[in-house]
Amino acid sequence: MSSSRTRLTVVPTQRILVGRGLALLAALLIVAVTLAAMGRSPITLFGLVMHSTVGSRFGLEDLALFMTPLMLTGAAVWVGIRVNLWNIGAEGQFYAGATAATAVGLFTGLPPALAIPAMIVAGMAAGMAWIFVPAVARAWLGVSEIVTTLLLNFVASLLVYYLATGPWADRVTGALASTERLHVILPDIWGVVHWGFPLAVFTVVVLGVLLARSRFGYETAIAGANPEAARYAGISVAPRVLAVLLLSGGLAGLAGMVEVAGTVHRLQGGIANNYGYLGIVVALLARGSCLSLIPAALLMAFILDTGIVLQTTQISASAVLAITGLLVLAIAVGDELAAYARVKKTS
Amino acid sequence: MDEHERSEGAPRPLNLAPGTPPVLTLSGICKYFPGVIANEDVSLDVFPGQIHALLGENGAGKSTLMNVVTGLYQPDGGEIIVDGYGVTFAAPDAAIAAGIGMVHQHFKLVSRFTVAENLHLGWSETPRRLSARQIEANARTLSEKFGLAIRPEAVVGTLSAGEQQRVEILRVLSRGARLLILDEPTAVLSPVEVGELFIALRRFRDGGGAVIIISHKLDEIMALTDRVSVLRHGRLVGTHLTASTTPALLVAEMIGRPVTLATSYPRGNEVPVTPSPLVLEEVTARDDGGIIRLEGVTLSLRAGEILGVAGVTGNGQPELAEVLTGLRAPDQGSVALDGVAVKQADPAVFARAGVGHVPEDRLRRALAPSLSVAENAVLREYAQAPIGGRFGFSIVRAREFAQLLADKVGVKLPGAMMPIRGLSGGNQQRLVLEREIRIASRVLVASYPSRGLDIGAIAAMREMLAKARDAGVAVVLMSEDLDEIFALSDRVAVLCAGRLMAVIDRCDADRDRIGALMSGRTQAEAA
Amino acid sequence: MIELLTGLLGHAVLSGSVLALAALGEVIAERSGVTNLGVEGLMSLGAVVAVMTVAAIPHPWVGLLMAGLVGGLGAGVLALASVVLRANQVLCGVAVTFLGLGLSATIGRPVAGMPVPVIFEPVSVPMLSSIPVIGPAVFAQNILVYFIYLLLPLIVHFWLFRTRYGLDLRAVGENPAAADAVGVPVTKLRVMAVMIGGILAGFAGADLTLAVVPVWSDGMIAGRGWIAVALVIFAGYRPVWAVASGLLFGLVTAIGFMGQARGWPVAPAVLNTLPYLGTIGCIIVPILAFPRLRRAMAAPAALATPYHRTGR
Amino acid sequence: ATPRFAPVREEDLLVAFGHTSPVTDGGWTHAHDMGIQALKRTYPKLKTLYVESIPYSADATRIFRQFVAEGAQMVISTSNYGDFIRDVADRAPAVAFMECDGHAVSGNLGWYYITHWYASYAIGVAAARLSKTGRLGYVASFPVPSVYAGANATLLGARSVNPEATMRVISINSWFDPQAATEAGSALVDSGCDFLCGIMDDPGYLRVAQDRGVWAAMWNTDMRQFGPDAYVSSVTLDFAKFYIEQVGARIRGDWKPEARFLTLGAGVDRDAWGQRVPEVVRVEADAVRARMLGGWSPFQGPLYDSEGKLRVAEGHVMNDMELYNWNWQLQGVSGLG
Ligand SMILES: Nc1ncnc2c1ncn2[C@@H]1O[C@H](COP(=O)(O)OP(=O)(O)OP(=O)(O)O)[C@@H](O)[C@H]1O
Ligand SMILES: Nc1ncnc2c1ncn2[C@@H]1O[C@H](COP(=O)(O)OP(=O)(O)OP(=O)(O)O)[C@@H](O)[C@H]1O
Ligand SMILES: [Mg+2]
Ligand SMILES: [Mg+2]
Repeated sequence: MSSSRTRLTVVPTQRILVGRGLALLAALLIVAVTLAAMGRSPITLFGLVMHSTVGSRFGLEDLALFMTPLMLTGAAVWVGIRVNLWNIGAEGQFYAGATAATAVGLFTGLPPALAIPAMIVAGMAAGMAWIFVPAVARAWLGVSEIVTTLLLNFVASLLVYYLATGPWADRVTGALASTERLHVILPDIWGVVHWGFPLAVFTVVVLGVLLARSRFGYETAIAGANPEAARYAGISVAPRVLAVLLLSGGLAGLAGMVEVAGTVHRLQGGIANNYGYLGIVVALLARGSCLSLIPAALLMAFILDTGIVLQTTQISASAVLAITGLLVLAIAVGDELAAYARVKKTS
Repeated sequence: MDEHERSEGAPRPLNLAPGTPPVLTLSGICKYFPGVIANEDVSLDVFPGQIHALLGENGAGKSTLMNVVTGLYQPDGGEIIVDGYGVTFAAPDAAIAAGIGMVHQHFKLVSRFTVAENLHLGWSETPRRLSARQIEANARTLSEKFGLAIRPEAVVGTLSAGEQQRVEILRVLSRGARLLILDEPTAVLSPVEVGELFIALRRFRDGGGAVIIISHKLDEIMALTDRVSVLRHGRLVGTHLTASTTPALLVAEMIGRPVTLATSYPRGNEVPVTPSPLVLEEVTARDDGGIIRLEGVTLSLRAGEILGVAGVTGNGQPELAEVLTGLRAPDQGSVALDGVAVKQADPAVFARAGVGHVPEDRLRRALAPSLSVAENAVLREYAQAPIGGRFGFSIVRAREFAQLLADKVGVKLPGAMMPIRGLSGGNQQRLVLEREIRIASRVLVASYPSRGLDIGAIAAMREMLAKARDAGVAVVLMSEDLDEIFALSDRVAVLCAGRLMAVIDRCDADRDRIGALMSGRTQAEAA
Repeated sequence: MIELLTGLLGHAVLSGSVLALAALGEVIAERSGVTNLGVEGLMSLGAVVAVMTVAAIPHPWVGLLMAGLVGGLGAGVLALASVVLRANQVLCGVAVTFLGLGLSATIGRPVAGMPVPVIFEPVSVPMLSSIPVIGPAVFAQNILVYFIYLLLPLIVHFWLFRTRYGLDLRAVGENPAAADAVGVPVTKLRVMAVMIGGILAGFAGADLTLAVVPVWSDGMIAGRGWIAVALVIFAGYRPVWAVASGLLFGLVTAIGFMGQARGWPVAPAVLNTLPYLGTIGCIIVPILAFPRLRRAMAAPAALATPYHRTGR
Repeated sequence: ATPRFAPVREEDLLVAFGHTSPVTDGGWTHAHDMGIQALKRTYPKLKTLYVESIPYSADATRIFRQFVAEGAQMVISTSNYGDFIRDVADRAPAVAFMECDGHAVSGNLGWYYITHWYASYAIGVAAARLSKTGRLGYVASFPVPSVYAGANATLLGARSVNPEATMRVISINSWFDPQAATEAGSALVDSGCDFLCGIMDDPGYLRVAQDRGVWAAMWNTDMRQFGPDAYVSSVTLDFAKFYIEQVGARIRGDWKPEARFLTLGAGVDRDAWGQRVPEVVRVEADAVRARMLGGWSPFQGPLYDSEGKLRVAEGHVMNDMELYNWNWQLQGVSGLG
């Protein structure tokens, strides 16, 4: 009688971890029971999944490759959420960044030492350009960035398909709906893992440090948490909204650049691979901390990679998608339940 | 624990028919929050036909106790007894059905809805088919029935606090409340509105209703209530008949030591003769809706002096504060900061010139409630060494700064990284005040700084203002509390309908004269 | 020319009906303060269940009903997680979309690509259907179209703005603490709103497979659920506008195809982007022109914030 | 050198298939799946596995790698995955890879495709006879070579009968979107086309044709049940023989990576004519088909593109490789570039 559960305002990380762990376990239990009911051996599958993800060299490479764009799109969404802005358009900015990087990689003829920095700059600039109109509309007109950025995703995807099947279509090897192979690519460092991985980790770390240690980080935090207080303190909100959204777009653009220059090497329609949308999930999994984007991206990469493995065991892509949904749902619920603590009489 | 023991300090009212149970009996109520005992073993009786006061320091557990009574919180122990029967309120609707209505400290109104809509919210007697005209007519009828004037068609967000409160009270009464609970109802009201409220409450009591009122204003409690209970650190420390106790006794019971509010704060030094830091010349300003709120205001602040601004709320005070702090550009007229005319609204310029501002609505304006104490503490000095610079910012330094600020004003911080909304309103107010005084080398504009503070906190706040004054700051003090204005001010300005009726020296000001000016009579008439 | 207009309007009405229905459901959910990002998945579930149902019981109304039921149940899962348990609405919404898309494809394998035995056949309204241009386009459609454009938005509008139930529901979306304090059951209303929204999303899926393109195949919602969510913001959370915006989106899409079919000198890729760019334009331009609209179109104040009674 | 692909016992062979859409798509992947079923009937002890709905992204690489990791000795991708499969093939030289619609041949990677243009040509002949307006409509996904070849070949067939015939293409810019395909079909009919064809997996525009009383020819499989009155024919695919042959070669140890076209009558053909296609039309179109089976190619110069430029000189016969890579629209075709 003298104890009940109360919601904590600040939830310690250990609680979150435990909550998530239990939730994932519960979800996996459901999956295992279903699989067993379908006559599959959950144990064998589990072994296979473990081997193909963390238990083998190529599994680890794959995880790193998955994490690379996820960290960056996660960061893109995260910088927005941090100040109450929802960039649902990382997918579109990803495409824009990939497109611009491709243009540099295909048409400038720069030597690699120059081309790669140029691709980075172009990719980020294109991501920023792609979010520019939504950002301005949000900053000065109060137009919800959620709709405008979302709608531009469809436009970006159409644009990439147009380029890849039209003006930039591959005439060399005749690859379907894709451009020629880039003349300059990010070098590999470990198997198929390329420089994009350390670049992404570095970006996340720098971003975290920058936002925590800079006046810009502080001012945007205030502007996001309470625009009225920001104005009161002499911080103009609109330019900072613009700046944060541009930063967000730039990060997503960088993700696109890294994917095209490091992993895919060609611009093509499916290149974004939902990384923009998955970035939302990663950002939310990371909660308030920028550095947590790295483990959050790892968790997401692990879930996605598990999905791939399961598919090759004749569990259909759609069933895998449903399982992914179940896991995300479990994590969301686990996070919330972790916030409830049993309150005892204390003094 | 028996009936006798509990009622020791305040026996059963004599006029009550024998056998009539109290409307509400709390028996051993406990409510815990993480690390906090909000209420423990609280037992009290509330009788029909009586106004019962609940007193206590900020954070003593008054609001929590009442939230338990109205079903918002579930008690962790104890029993709620209504009309002699034990009850459990799973949700507020159960409490409402039992005839318990509460007007919350932070209004529970939907600001985008009209008054009539708010009145009809969640009410079983609201017609199923809703027509604006019908519910407005309905609202008017209710307004007449309970003698509370409202404007049914007005959108709540545009109303003054007093008007909003009337809506809340009317809503509770119209749902047949027999026990009316008011959490700090007078904090945001003008004296006139307070008078009207008390008339309404007495009428309600005389009709057999019971009232629980929470307030930090002892004179009001003495004037209005029949019984008074005191909470301290979550525990009930005593219940008394109001007639048989005194403010001093109550304060001692509340705080554990005697506190009195000084009626004057003599200055420690001479008023320095310096040019006016801030001068308004024929200033006219509009609010966000484009309505003229200030008209032809000419005002010159003096260094080392407190200027009290008296006036009924809604007469242009927020706009005046905003013009004085650079948050709002005047439509016409000029603002001169240190002799330099300011054209654009730019709070940063004012802040840099040494203008501090304690706004009326500190949670909405001066703080980012979801951010940490540290981040809020440095809101004015984040760009200066040692906290930050042109590009940098150090959260470590910010934390140290926050701790410094808190130590200075005697706020105990569980940690500088906790969200500031976790601090009590009183402590938030103290931090804001100190933060603003630090940058206010020239001017400090303080709007209603004592709102919601307990008496101890008010005393501390007043000391801080007087100290700033002594340091040569031109202080502008806006308040509905004339006692406060008289106690602190060197000059008193009176605002009415956006016009500055007069600026009078303290020695020439008296209640009647100020009151007359506040109600719109000109200086000549008032004199 | 006339025939062209008729054709254009006819397609717009038909294809817009799917978006309109889903958007309408989302208006209800968001008015209660819950963003349901699971619409895409719920539509997919509705679409497949409708087809599976009519494959067993060849009656379109039964299919529609079952689709609504399943949409409502799916939304119930979302409501359980994000309203009752108060988990993050965005995460839960994305999860429900994954779940819905995955489940629908999994259970729909037996009927994938099969002809749908019965559909909602067009019903001409006597008299009205002979009005030039409008008549054949609007009054010779299937019965769902009439419900979606003429009846449903009015019902929802009436409910939200002209009844006390609607008042309570909107209060929950604006300020749940205020609603709670006067005894409005916040959780109950939110769950109900999300589930009704889910039922409409299920109906939207059924509309797609029983009226617009009578076949089920995996992936056939093709992002329309997300568009519906966007349209709600575009429509300023108003039911009638939501339906109108569905129609508008359908119209612009149809114009794009018409342009390609007529060989307008515009790249097909550009024509295909019209609906998206057009919608963005339709959001930004009016606000540029009338800044006051900004407040009128604002989201419910408590949108996407879970309500905790003791939280402050 | 020792043969890289040594003989393997049937029961030891694992063949992995990668599909672009679900096997239930009623179209392209379904056609491949029929081939796989036939393969399994021929080699009952053979182990197969497949993954469907593989996106055109780095995920494809992952899946093909996983095939290899799970011991597949032969990997067949039923759609073009380009570098995604190439990268894996290069790292797994002992595994035999085949890519449908591919382009590269390496030491262990070959490709195959169907010469659907001949069937399209024959259907085009019928189209010209059936169409009153001479306007044909084509519902396309993206302007890729198979679409160019399909639209061009159909129109070329139509023009052999009606030189005034034209072809209008709508790209819906999606590999799969039944609603958009349906709307595109309607828009084509609205603008005067009375014969629809295309390259979509779903029967959307066949429905439209049925409702609007015009004709439609389909792609991949027999879909007449969706529009019995409108159905003309379909470019049908049959991979059974090819898969049996390839897997057989792998078992025997004589599999070679090579580029293979499945020709008319041997993997690709027109479907049985629709119930309302008049006898005269059937006979005329089938006569053309018979000529093509006999070795005649209708794809010979002079051929002009839609700008009027001569693209194929008088006397030149386009070979299958040229047809496979067709990327310009024939005079009379519009909407593709
Ligand atoms: N939602 C909550 N979560 C955690 N702790 C709370 C919460 N609400 C109140 N408390 C705790 O309960 C105690 C009592 O708070 P309460 O609001 O009842 O004070 P109060 O007497 O109304 O103060 P004031 O005079 O300032 O209004 C506080 O000290 C606080 O620590
Ligand atoms: N989330 C929370 N966690 C812990 N304690 C809290 C929380 N929210 C509020 N409190 C405590 O509740 C008490 C009262 O808080 P409240 O916000 O009601 O302030 P207040 O003193 O009533 O201010 P005011 O009277 O000006 O409204 C404070 O002591 C504060 O420490
Ligand atoms: Mg209180
Ligand atoms: Mg309080």
